[in-house]
Parts: sequence; structure tokens; C-alpha cells
Amino acid sequence: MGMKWYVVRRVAWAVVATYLAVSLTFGLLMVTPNAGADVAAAQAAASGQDYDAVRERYLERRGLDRPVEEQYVDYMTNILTLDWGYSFSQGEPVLAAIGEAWVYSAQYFVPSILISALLGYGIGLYSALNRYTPTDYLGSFVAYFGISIPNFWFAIVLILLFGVVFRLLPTFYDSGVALLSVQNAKQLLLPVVVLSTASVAGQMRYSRAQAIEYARSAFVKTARAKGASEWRVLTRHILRVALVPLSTILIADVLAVLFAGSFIIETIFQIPGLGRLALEAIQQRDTPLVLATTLIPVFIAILGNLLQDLAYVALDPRIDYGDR
Amino acid sequence: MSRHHTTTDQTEPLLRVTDLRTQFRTDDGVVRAVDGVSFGLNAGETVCLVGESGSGKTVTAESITRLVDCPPGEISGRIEFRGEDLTAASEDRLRSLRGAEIAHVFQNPQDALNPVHTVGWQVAEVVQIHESVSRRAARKRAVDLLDRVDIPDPAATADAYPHELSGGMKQRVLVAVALAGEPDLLIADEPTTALDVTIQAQILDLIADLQAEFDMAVLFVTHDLGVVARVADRVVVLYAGKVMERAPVDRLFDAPAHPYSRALLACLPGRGESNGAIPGNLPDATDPPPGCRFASRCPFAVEDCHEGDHPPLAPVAEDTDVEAGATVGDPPAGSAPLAASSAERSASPDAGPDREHVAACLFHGEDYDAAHLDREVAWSAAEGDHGE
Amino acid sequence: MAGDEPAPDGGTARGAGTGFEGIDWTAVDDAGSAGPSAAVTAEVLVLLGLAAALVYDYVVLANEAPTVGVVGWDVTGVEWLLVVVLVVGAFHAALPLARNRRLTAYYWRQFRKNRAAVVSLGFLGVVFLVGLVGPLIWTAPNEAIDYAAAYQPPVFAGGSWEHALGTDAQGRPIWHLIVYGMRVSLEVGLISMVFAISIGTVVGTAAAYFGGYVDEALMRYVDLQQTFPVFILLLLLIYLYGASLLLIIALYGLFSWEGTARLVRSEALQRGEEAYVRAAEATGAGRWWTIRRHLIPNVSSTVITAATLSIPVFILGEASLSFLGFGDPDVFSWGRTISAGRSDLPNAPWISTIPGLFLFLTVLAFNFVGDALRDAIDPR
Amino acid sequence: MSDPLLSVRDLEKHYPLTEGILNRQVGSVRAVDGVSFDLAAGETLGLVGESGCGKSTAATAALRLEEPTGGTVLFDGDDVTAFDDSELKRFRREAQLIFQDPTSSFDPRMSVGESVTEALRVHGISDRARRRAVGEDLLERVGLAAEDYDRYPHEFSGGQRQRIAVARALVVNPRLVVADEPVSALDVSVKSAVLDLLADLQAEFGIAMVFISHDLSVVREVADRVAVMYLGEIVEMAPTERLFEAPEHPYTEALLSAIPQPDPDAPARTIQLSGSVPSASDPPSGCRFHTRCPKAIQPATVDLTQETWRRVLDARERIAGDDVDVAAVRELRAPAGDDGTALGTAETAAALREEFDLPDPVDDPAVETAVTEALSALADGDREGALAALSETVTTPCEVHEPTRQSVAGSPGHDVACHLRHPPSGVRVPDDERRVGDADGPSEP
Repeated sequence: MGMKWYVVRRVAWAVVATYLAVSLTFGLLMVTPNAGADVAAAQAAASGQDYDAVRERYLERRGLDRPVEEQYVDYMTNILTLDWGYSFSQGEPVLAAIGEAWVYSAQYFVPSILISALLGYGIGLYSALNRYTPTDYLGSFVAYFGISIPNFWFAIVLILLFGVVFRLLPTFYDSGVALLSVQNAKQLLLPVVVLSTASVAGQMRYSRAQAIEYARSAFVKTARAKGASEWRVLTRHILRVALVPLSTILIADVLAVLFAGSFIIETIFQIPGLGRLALEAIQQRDTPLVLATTLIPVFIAILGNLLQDLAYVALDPRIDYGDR
Repeated sequence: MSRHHTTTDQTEPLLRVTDLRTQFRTDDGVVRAVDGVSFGLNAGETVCLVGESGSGKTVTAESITRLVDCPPGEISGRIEFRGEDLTAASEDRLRSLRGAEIAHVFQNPQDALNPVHTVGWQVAEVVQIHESVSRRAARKRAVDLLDRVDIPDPAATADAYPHELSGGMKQRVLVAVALAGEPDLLIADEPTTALDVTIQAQILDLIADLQAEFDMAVLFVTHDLGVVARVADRVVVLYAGKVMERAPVDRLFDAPAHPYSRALLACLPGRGESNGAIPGNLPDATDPPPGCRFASRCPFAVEDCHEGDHPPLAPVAEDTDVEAGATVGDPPAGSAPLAASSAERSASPDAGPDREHVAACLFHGEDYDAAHLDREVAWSAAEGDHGE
Repeated sequence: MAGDEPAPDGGTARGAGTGFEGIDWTAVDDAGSAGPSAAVTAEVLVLLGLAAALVYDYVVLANEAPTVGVVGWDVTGVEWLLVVVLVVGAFHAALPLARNRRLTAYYWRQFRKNRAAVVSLGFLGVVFLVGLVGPLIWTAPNEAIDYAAAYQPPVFAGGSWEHALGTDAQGRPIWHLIVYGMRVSLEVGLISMVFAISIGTVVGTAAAYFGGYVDEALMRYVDLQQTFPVFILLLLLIYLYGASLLLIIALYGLFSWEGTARLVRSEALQRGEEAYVRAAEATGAGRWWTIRRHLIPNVSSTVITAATLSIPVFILGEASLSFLGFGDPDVFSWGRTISAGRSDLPNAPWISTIPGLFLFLTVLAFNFVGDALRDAIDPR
Repeated sequence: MSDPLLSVRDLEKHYPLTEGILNRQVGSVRAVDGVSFDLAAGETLGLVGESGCGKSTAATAALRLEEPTGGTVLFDGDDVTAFDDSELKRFRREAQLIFQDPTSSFDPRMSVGESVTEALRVHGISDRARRRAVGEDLLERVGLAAEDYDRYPHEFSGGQRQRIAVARALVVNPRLVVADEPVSALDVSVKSAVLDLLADLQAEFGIAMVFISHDLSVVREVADRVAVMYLGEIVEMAPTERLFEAPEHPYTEALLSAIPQPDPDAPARTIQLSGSVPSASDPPSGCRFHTRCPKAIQPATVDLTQETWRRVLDARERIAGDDVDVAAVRELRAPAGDDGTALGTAETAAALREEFDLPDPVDDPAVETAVTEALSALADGDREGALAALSETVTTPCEVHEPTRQSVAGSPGHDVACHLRHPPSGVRVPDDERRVGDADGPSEP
């Protein structure tokens, strides 16, 4: 009874959150002067046309002079039917531009998530179990380094070292390289390292703290008293219990760090992914594309949160459904 | 070195702890939680470690199989289990002993079970760790064990999670976990402290029944002298990491030799007129004062008590002390049947030196003749105080 | 004490003057309640003074005239906020620390155990002072290009002592850029933090206090805000409104308090169940009393840690935005300097690396201090 | 006797149980369900019972720290449940509380002096120096030093903190103190010192005290009278020595027998209670203790040993609570390597009989018939049928009639709520349970 309700409520909440997020972007659009219209009008004015007239015509052609409710319904319908408009800066429909760009983003994004989770948890748990050893101190050092170093600066220094001084790796991304090739792996190496450093460190710090808390707990002592090996204690007891709190931050935290990082990575390494697309859209004041590139991370984040809530059901038998 | 049940030497105790020291390095200095503790335990027998919080009783119990967090806890001394020194044993060797031959039951059943596994899984885990059996067979064993500890509907309970059970049921599950390896030694660390008094009685009875059935030795850690009186064959009184007194249980209750034991017993409601309390606090564990650890709180302390090392354990002469003790406590008239009743309790036929009654007090030392008079004075002065 | 000790049973005799049983409660009940404390009055007065100065600056003074003529300091909007934040900090952090010296000394002993954190605290002290006073000593970098002074290496790479850390492509001394960058980081870190922590604490406490539908509504909003990645929201809003330091600070302050709110709420709920809160209620203390005297002080250890650890996040965030070119074009943020030095990386690496190092060390120091604070003041 | 200081009548504290998104109330946890007692000035009443029996809730509800859902509380003749805010605040000065945990009952960020004198501040004494004088004086009186005023709780040991807690309770010069397990968390060596302090101060200032504890031996030390609670109700109340020497209620007997005797030669005489404490959201009918009572009365038609009768009742209880998994029992009792699915009705019934620890056959033919029928039905998966088969014969009068607390003849101030002592009409009490007083004729409610 409880569980079903819980799942239903969580899914319903995800839908509501999506709806609110989309409405919010619409609201923002409504309260700000239309950037596209300004651009078009300014261009027209430069070629001798009447600024206001062009601006009005621009708005009329896009149906932006209609009442707000009408535009709202339209806007929501378009979002729902995946009619996300036309990007003038890319010269193609918004969805097509995104379709081309996401491949490049995914190439470094997915490995980064995996590395963050595996390496972060791995090192964190290891150092929790081997406290006060040199390895633990090294781990802590790496963690502090990772969360403190500005990733754009880190990227620059790495490029300077490995690209310019030692000439081991390419200094920027070449989209012409085949997806599955050594060359591609080489040019993705630095972006992945830079992007995952911060989130690895974050996961590591958190998982270490959690694991230390559980490593001191009575049930771990019970497990040791049973004669369980360290590995068994770690995997079957500590990790299994720690997964509950860890799963709640994995997605939200990793996504937050990585989204911000992706803009920087794609700028520095010149990767033609979603982050670069968004930046170009902003620079060229291409509103439909800006909205799309804003909404996609939001959708991913909502989905991530939903998965995280559902993970709870699978992981924690104690969950009090009424309370959440 | 004897590896398994093959040699059970009658004269050799199952467990012999000699000069055990466990210390923790902290920012404030080295905490000597256990500081030279010695005692023995025979097969089938129950020995209680008694002491207040901070006396080192739990650390002593956990040091035996090195369950204290090893760094920064440092263990030295000798812990012989069937003649094998566990302080020198490898981690692998200890692991094969834990759960299989030396089992533990901990204080708080609320925390001692892993919240995300079913209780059946947690009982079966012991079987799976120590024997190569199928998961199915291990589960079957787990259900049998749950039945053994009187859990109603064991097969269904095996699929329950800990939070679905009451505190008493959880402690039963933990007893089942401890029994799963059919151990020779059960270390029970305050197993009933967190439970209600009616449940406490049930668990104590359960442990006693199972002890007889499996012929286990039990090392029982508790602060509750009522529990001690009920379960112990012999008692080790700890204070500030040191053994204060070691005695068969009825000797301790009838004729406590160490002033600390006397004070502890005097605190018990319903024993004598005095509603005693021990003034003062535990000495600093990082930097204990010289002399007897209890001297600063001892009503009988003389100057010599504050000097030198902690007094060594010395045999308690039976005659005089029984009398002295008799006036403080409220023993049954005449203390003659002592030996008989203790022999009845102990399962071991000839416990030899372990039957001894020793106390770490200057007054019982061999070469403390000169001050014998002072002690009598102090003794009687204290009686006067109690009468007030 | 032993000298004037009365007879052993003299408790009641002596108690007539000072003992609890000597209190005449009917007299106490008739007396009115006391007014606000001196500290509260002083804080309100200082803040009112600041408000008056602000009005004077914007209404009376000419637009370009410096606010504080003596040192030629024209206080901008962000700087007004910084002053307010410093005043609030003095009254709510420095003053209580000075008052409860015994507790402060205890916390300091705990904190001191972490040596890296002590060094970090010293470094942050220097950053704080230089960031605060430095702009009055060293001239502000400008957009003018001085080819003669350009590309001077730092002193350890063969440069002169005149510009010990070298100069950039436009001949601006790196040290000046760093000093002004410190000011920016200080402003971003402190102001955003105070905003975020205040909102978070108020929302968290309100949710815990009112419970029910208020709690539900507030927490749902927090959920929603959490799903919206703040960096992306910032990009969107900067796109719509244009970049300025004030906007960046305000956005960070307004949209990153959800973690604090959650933390405060759960802590407040937890502490509300603690025996000492129930003990206060049992003596007749009202709900507001327990919140002010027990809940907020005890939740504050969590809040202080969260606050310290949120500062580096804001500093890094602003630096990232500036690096991407979405920063305030009128201020010399570290991120902007690092970005500008990128093209000169092979021939003049100091332009990017030195400010980057400062940024890195500042963030690192905050993280060290935050973690040490947590260990020192968190009872767990 | 003069009017009592505190008079509690039919006190109830029910917590609603809600469910679903609309928080529909589906029942209530009856934590305290009709508790009555009187307390004279200067007297100590011990309130004992197992955890979850409602003893703490009863006290907090009586002090209106939680709003009682029913009943009245008279303090010095005034109805506490009807107090408005200012009256309640004044009442807080008269009635104080001491908590169990010496660690968490002090605000770690307040000096102990501030904690002790907080109540003075709350009640309007704004003069800092005066508060300090009172606080320092009190700290000395509870055995600490005036200089301790500025120290923080973490600088004290548990016993010292509990002394400070006593000082905090006394600071407003109360007439009633509720001490909720004040020494449970303390070592035995400091326990009695704190109890002594409490007793001395109580005597000096004539304070009435409600002393809540699960530890009967501690209660015996301090209380003048003792009330024993079970599942939200007081089942027995008596002057302390009467209760310990001649307990009337089987539950009190069981509690007393469970105290470990600090004497190794004392015989273990524990009375085992079956099952565990039922949920307060669905308390058993009739006498709430009947599901565990070792002396549950047999109906006139049944003649079994008390032990067998208890087992039969337990079996019915478990079937009624759907607390038996037939498939699992089959699996458990089946020979090794067999999951038991092949077991027939008769074999399963035998396995169930073993599971319920019932003799084969049960001595009483009528009960045996019912048991056989029930076990077969259960073996076939017909739980309702099994229950129906048992309901006729296996019913104790204890679950039918609700006992009321009535005075015990020949023992002044001694009440008990038990059918053995005050049998309803038509209920036969076993001979060995008849008391001398019963000959005077049971008093009908």
C-alpha cells in the first residue's frame, strides 16, 4: 500500500516539476523584452528600414503579439509536441541542432559520470576503511585538491603541460576523428579528467564520511564478530547501507557539477556539444535554442531526481513512505 | 600449536588472558583503556567482567578477537585461546575463529543488526562464511537457529527486516547469530542492558539454556551485579583498566576483599542499611595517578596507597576477610557452605588456580604487615561511617 | 568559601537572601518585561545609519562623486551590500564569540588541532584584509594599453621587483589584478553566502516550526529549486538581463539556499525533540523562546559549517561565469584575468597561472577551514 | 486526609493514526488510557512499567506538556486541563520535570548556570546578578561549586549533570517534581548519591514527586506508593512495601520476579511472560494483560494445567494475529532436503502442534477436540475456520470482562485490577488464587 502510493506520488511530482519548470521559462520570456525581435529590428534599422515596424512585424509573424494565455497554451503545446522552434544561429530546427550536438557531449559526459561514481565511491570507501594510513591521507589530499581547483584553470594548466610542453595529447577536440579510435580516446582524455576531478572528489569525500559513520556502527562490529572478511564487511554491509544516503546525492550532485563543467570543457577544448551550442545561442541571442538548451538539463535533472527517489524504494526496507 | 578441538587439556583453561593492555592514541594523549588485565575462563564456565562505564570491560572483551578498531587501538599481552596466542595470530586466523569458535553478542540489539538485510540472511551469513554450503542450506540452518532461540514462526521471521521486530526479538536473533558457528566461547557484552526487565530475564534464561546445551563458555560483560549474581561462576572486577578483584561469585558477594568491590556491592539497593555511593570520579585514563587506581576514592586509603605502582593481585586470606566483609554486606549467617555451592555451579571438575580469590589491594599484599594495624583502624572507622 | 560557611543546615537561613526559595514570585509577576538588549539596539542603530548614508549617496551626492571623499572611495551597490554584511557579521559572529569566551576558547582548542586549517585561516585573513583595504592602496586596473609595460615576467622568472608578479598583455600589473580580484571574490563569497544562509535558515526554521501545509509547500519549492541547476538558471537570466556583479551575487544568494534550508529544517526538527528543548518548555518557556535561545544557537553550528563551505562554491561559480565571458565587464574578476591570459599561455603563462593559483588557494583554504569547523563545533 | 496536591482522573492520551494522502484517521494509539491517581504534598509516587507502557506519557500529559485527550487533572484543586496560557505558565513554576538523559537534557551551548537559571529568566527575573546569586547558591546545595556556574555541560560527568538537573528543577521552588527515569543512565556508584540528594531536597522543601522508572529496585528505595502500569493503564497501586511483599496482580508478580537478585544463592524464580507487549493501537479486549498472563482464568468447562492452558491461548492468539506462516512451518518441520510442500493435512497439523508447543493430546477432551479441528483447518489454509473452532472452548473470561481497579481487602491503599482478585459473577477462580480477603465476598462494580 505504502510503496505504491509513494511511487505514484513521486512520478506525479516529477510531472508537476516538469510542468512548473517549463512554465517558469515561459514566464521569464514574457517579462523580458524579446531579444530576437531587437536583433532583427536592429539589423533592419541598419539596412534603412523602420525599427519599430520591423520589430512589430517580427512579433506578429511569430504570434508574439497575441494575449498571454493564448501564447502560453501554444508554447506548452509546442514543447509537448516537440516542436521546439527554429534556430536562426544554426540555420536548422532546434531539435536537429541538439540532435547533432548531444553525441559530442555524451562522449565525455558518460565516462565522467561513471568515473565519478566508481572512482569516487571506491577511493572514499577504501580510505574510510584504512584511516590514518598514507593512502587515506593521499585520498584526502586528492579530495581537497579536486573540489578546490577551478576546472577551467586546471584545464588550461593541463593543456599547457601535456599539449604544449610535452606534446603528448591534442590541445583541442577535432570532430573529424572517428568515434571509436585511439585518436578520439586521446583527445577525450583531458576533458574527462578535468570534468570528473571535481565530482570524483565530492563523491569521495561524502562516501568516506558516510562509510566512516557506518564503519563505527554496531552492525559492522557484529559482521566482523561473525568472521566476515574486510571485503565482505565493505561490500555486503557498509556499502549496502551507505548506498541509501549516497544514492540520494549521486545524481543531483554529479549532474550539478557536470552541467556547469560541461560549458567550460566544451569552450576550452572546443567540443561542438550541447554546452557550446548553448553558449553560442546566448551569444547570438537565439532564444528558441537558449530555451531548449536550458530545458534539456532541467529535464535530465528531474529525471535523475525521480530515479534517485525510486532507488530508495529498492535500497531501504525501512523507508517510511508516509513521511516522504 | 593446537589448531582445533583435538586437545582439550583439563588443566589448561579455554581462554587465558595475561597482562592484556589495550591503548588508544588520541589527541589528548594515550588512553590506557585496559592496563594489565589477567583472567582465565574454563570450558563451559561463565565468567563475568564487572565494572562501571569506563572501567575497560568492553574493550577487554573486544580485544580478545581484536574487534577493537585496531589502529589506533594497540593490544599487547597474551591472549591464549586453547593455548594459541591470539595477540600474535594473523588477521586471517582470527577471522576463522570469530563467529565459529568465539562468538559475540553485543549490547544494543537496535544497532547490532544491519538494517537493510533480512534477519534470516544475517544468521545464514555466519554459516556461509565458515562453511561452504549452498545458500538454501544456509537458510535452512538459519531458520532452525531462529527456532532454537524460541522465535515464533521462525521461517516467516527469517524474511523480516530488523525494524519489524521488537527489541527482545532482535536480541534473540543476535543470539542465533552467535550460535550459528557452534562456538566454544560466547562473549556477551551487556546483552540485556537495553532491554526491559521481563525481556532481560527471558534472554538470560535463553543464554543459560543454550550454554548448557552447547557446552559453551560464556564471558559475560555487565555493570549489573544483579545479573552477575544470576549468571556468573566467577567474577572479574575491573576498575580504570585494572583488575581489582577476581573471585568465585559467592566469595565476591559474601566476602568482597577489595574496597572497590565492597563499595560497588554497597551501592546495591537492598544490601545492608547503607545506601552507599562512591564519591569522586574515575582517574584520568591518559595519565593515571601513581599507586592504586582506586586510592583517591577509597575510604580506607592510607599514604602507601598513593605511591608506586598499582598493587599486584594477591591471594585473599579466607578467614579474616570473610568476617570483615560480613559486616558490610548482608550475607547469610555463616559462610561455611561457600565451597560447596561454588562447586555445584561450576561445570569444570577441577578449575585449579582459577578458583582462587585474589584482590589488588595493598592490604592483601604479603609484605604489608607493618600497616596491618592501620588497616584494621580504617576498616572499623569505615564501619562507623556506614552506621550513621 | 570555607571561612564564612554557616552551619551545615544553614541552607535555608542563608537562602533568605539569595536562595531560590527566597524569591517573591508575586512581586516578579507584577514587574514588566525588559526591553531589547544593548546589542540589538546597537545593531539597529548602525544599520539605520548605513541606510541614511545610502540615501545620502544616491539622493544628495552627484552621480560621479566619491562617497567617502577622503580616500576617494565611490561606494557601489555591491559595496554597500558588503558593508551591511560586515556589520551583520560583526554583530552575529564576532560579538557572540567575544562574549562567550569560555566556549570560544573551547572551540578554538578543537579547531587548532587541524594545522592545515589554522594556516588556511591565516591565509584567508590576509585575503580578507587585502581585499578590503587593498583597493584603497593600489590603483584600479583599467582598459588602457601600455605597450611598454606589457608582458613583464614575474620576478622569479627574470622580471623586475617593480612588478613582482609580472604584467599582462595590456601592461597591467598582475598584483593589482589579483588585489581587485580578491575584492570581487570577497564580495561574491560573503554577500551571496549571507543571502543564501539567511534565506535558508528562515525557510528551514519556518518549515520546521509551522509544519503541515507550510512545511509541505516550502519543501516542494525547495525540491523544485534543486532540480533547476543553478548554473544554467544563471546563464539563462544573464542572457535575459545582461551581466553584472550585483545580478550574479543576487542570483547565487537567491537560488542556492535550498541545501541550507533542508539542513536547518531537519536539524531544527531533530533538536526540537532533544531533552533540553523539552526541559525549557517544561519550565514554561514559550515556543518563540525555545526557537531563539535553543534551536537557532544549536542549529547554528550546522549553519556555520554550511556557510563556510558554500563560500568557495560561489567564488568558483563567479570565476567560471567570468571565464566564459558572462561576468560583469566592469570588474576584474580572477576568472576574467585567467580567461584573458589564455591566448598568451605559451609565451606568458604567468598571466593565467598566478591568478589561478590564488583562486585555487582561496577555495582550498575555505574548504580546509569549513571541514575543521565542522569537526570543532559539531558534537557528532 | 487533606486534599491531594495532584489529582489525576481518567487521564487519556490518544495519538491519531493516519493513513493515505488525505491523512485520514484510521485509529489511535492509546498511549495512556484512563489513568487515575492522587498525590499528597510531600509524597512520592513511583510509576513503573515496561518501556512503551505509557508511564512517561501519563506524566507529561498530567503536566500538560502534551495535551491530554481526555480526563481531568486537578492541581491544588484547580483544573490544569482548563488553564489558559498565563495560568499554565504559572503552573509550570509549580510543577517541574527532571529528565532521564543527563547528556541531552542540557543545551550544549549554554553554561550550566544559564541552564539552571533559565526558568527564572523565563518567569521574568531580568536582574542578571540576582539570577546568578540564586544559581550559584543552588549549585552549591546540590553538591557542586559556585564556580561551576560558568562551565559547560560537556565539562561534567553524568552524575554531576544529573545533580545540575535537580538544581534546574528546584530553581523555581516547585511543589511537584516529575522525575522521569532520573538515574537510569547513571552508573550504580553514583545512582544512590543522586537519589539521596533528591530525597533530601524533597524532604527539606516538602516537594511532592512522581518518580517514573522501569527499575523496581530504585523505585523501592524512593517511593512511598507505587503504581504499576501496563499498556496505558494502572493495573495495581499500593504502598511500596505492600507491593513488593504481597503483589496482587500477576503482571506485578512477573515484574518483581524478573529483577535480578544481587545474591548468587537466591533461587531464580522468574515468571516467564509469553509473547510480547501488544500494540497500543489495538489493545486486547477485557483485561489487557490476558494475552500474556500466566494466570489467565480458565472457563468453568475447562480443566487444564495452567501452563498448557497458556499455550493453547497463545496458539489462538497467534492464529488470530495471523502470526503463523503455515508453509514456513511445513518447511521447517519437514525432513531435511524437503520443502514440505508434499506434507498432508495430518502431518502439517502435527507440525503446527509442535510449532505451538502443544501436548499431544491436550488433557482436556473438549479443548483437544477444538485444537485438533483448528489445526486441521489451519493446515488446509482455513484460518477463519481454525479461529471459529477455537473460539467456543478456548476463551478466557479475562478477555470478556474488563477489570476495574478495586481496593484489596485487608490492605489499605492497595488497589488492583484483576479478575482473580475481584472475579465477575460466574467466573471461577482457582483455589490456590483465593485470598483470605475474598471470603468477605467480592465487591461487584
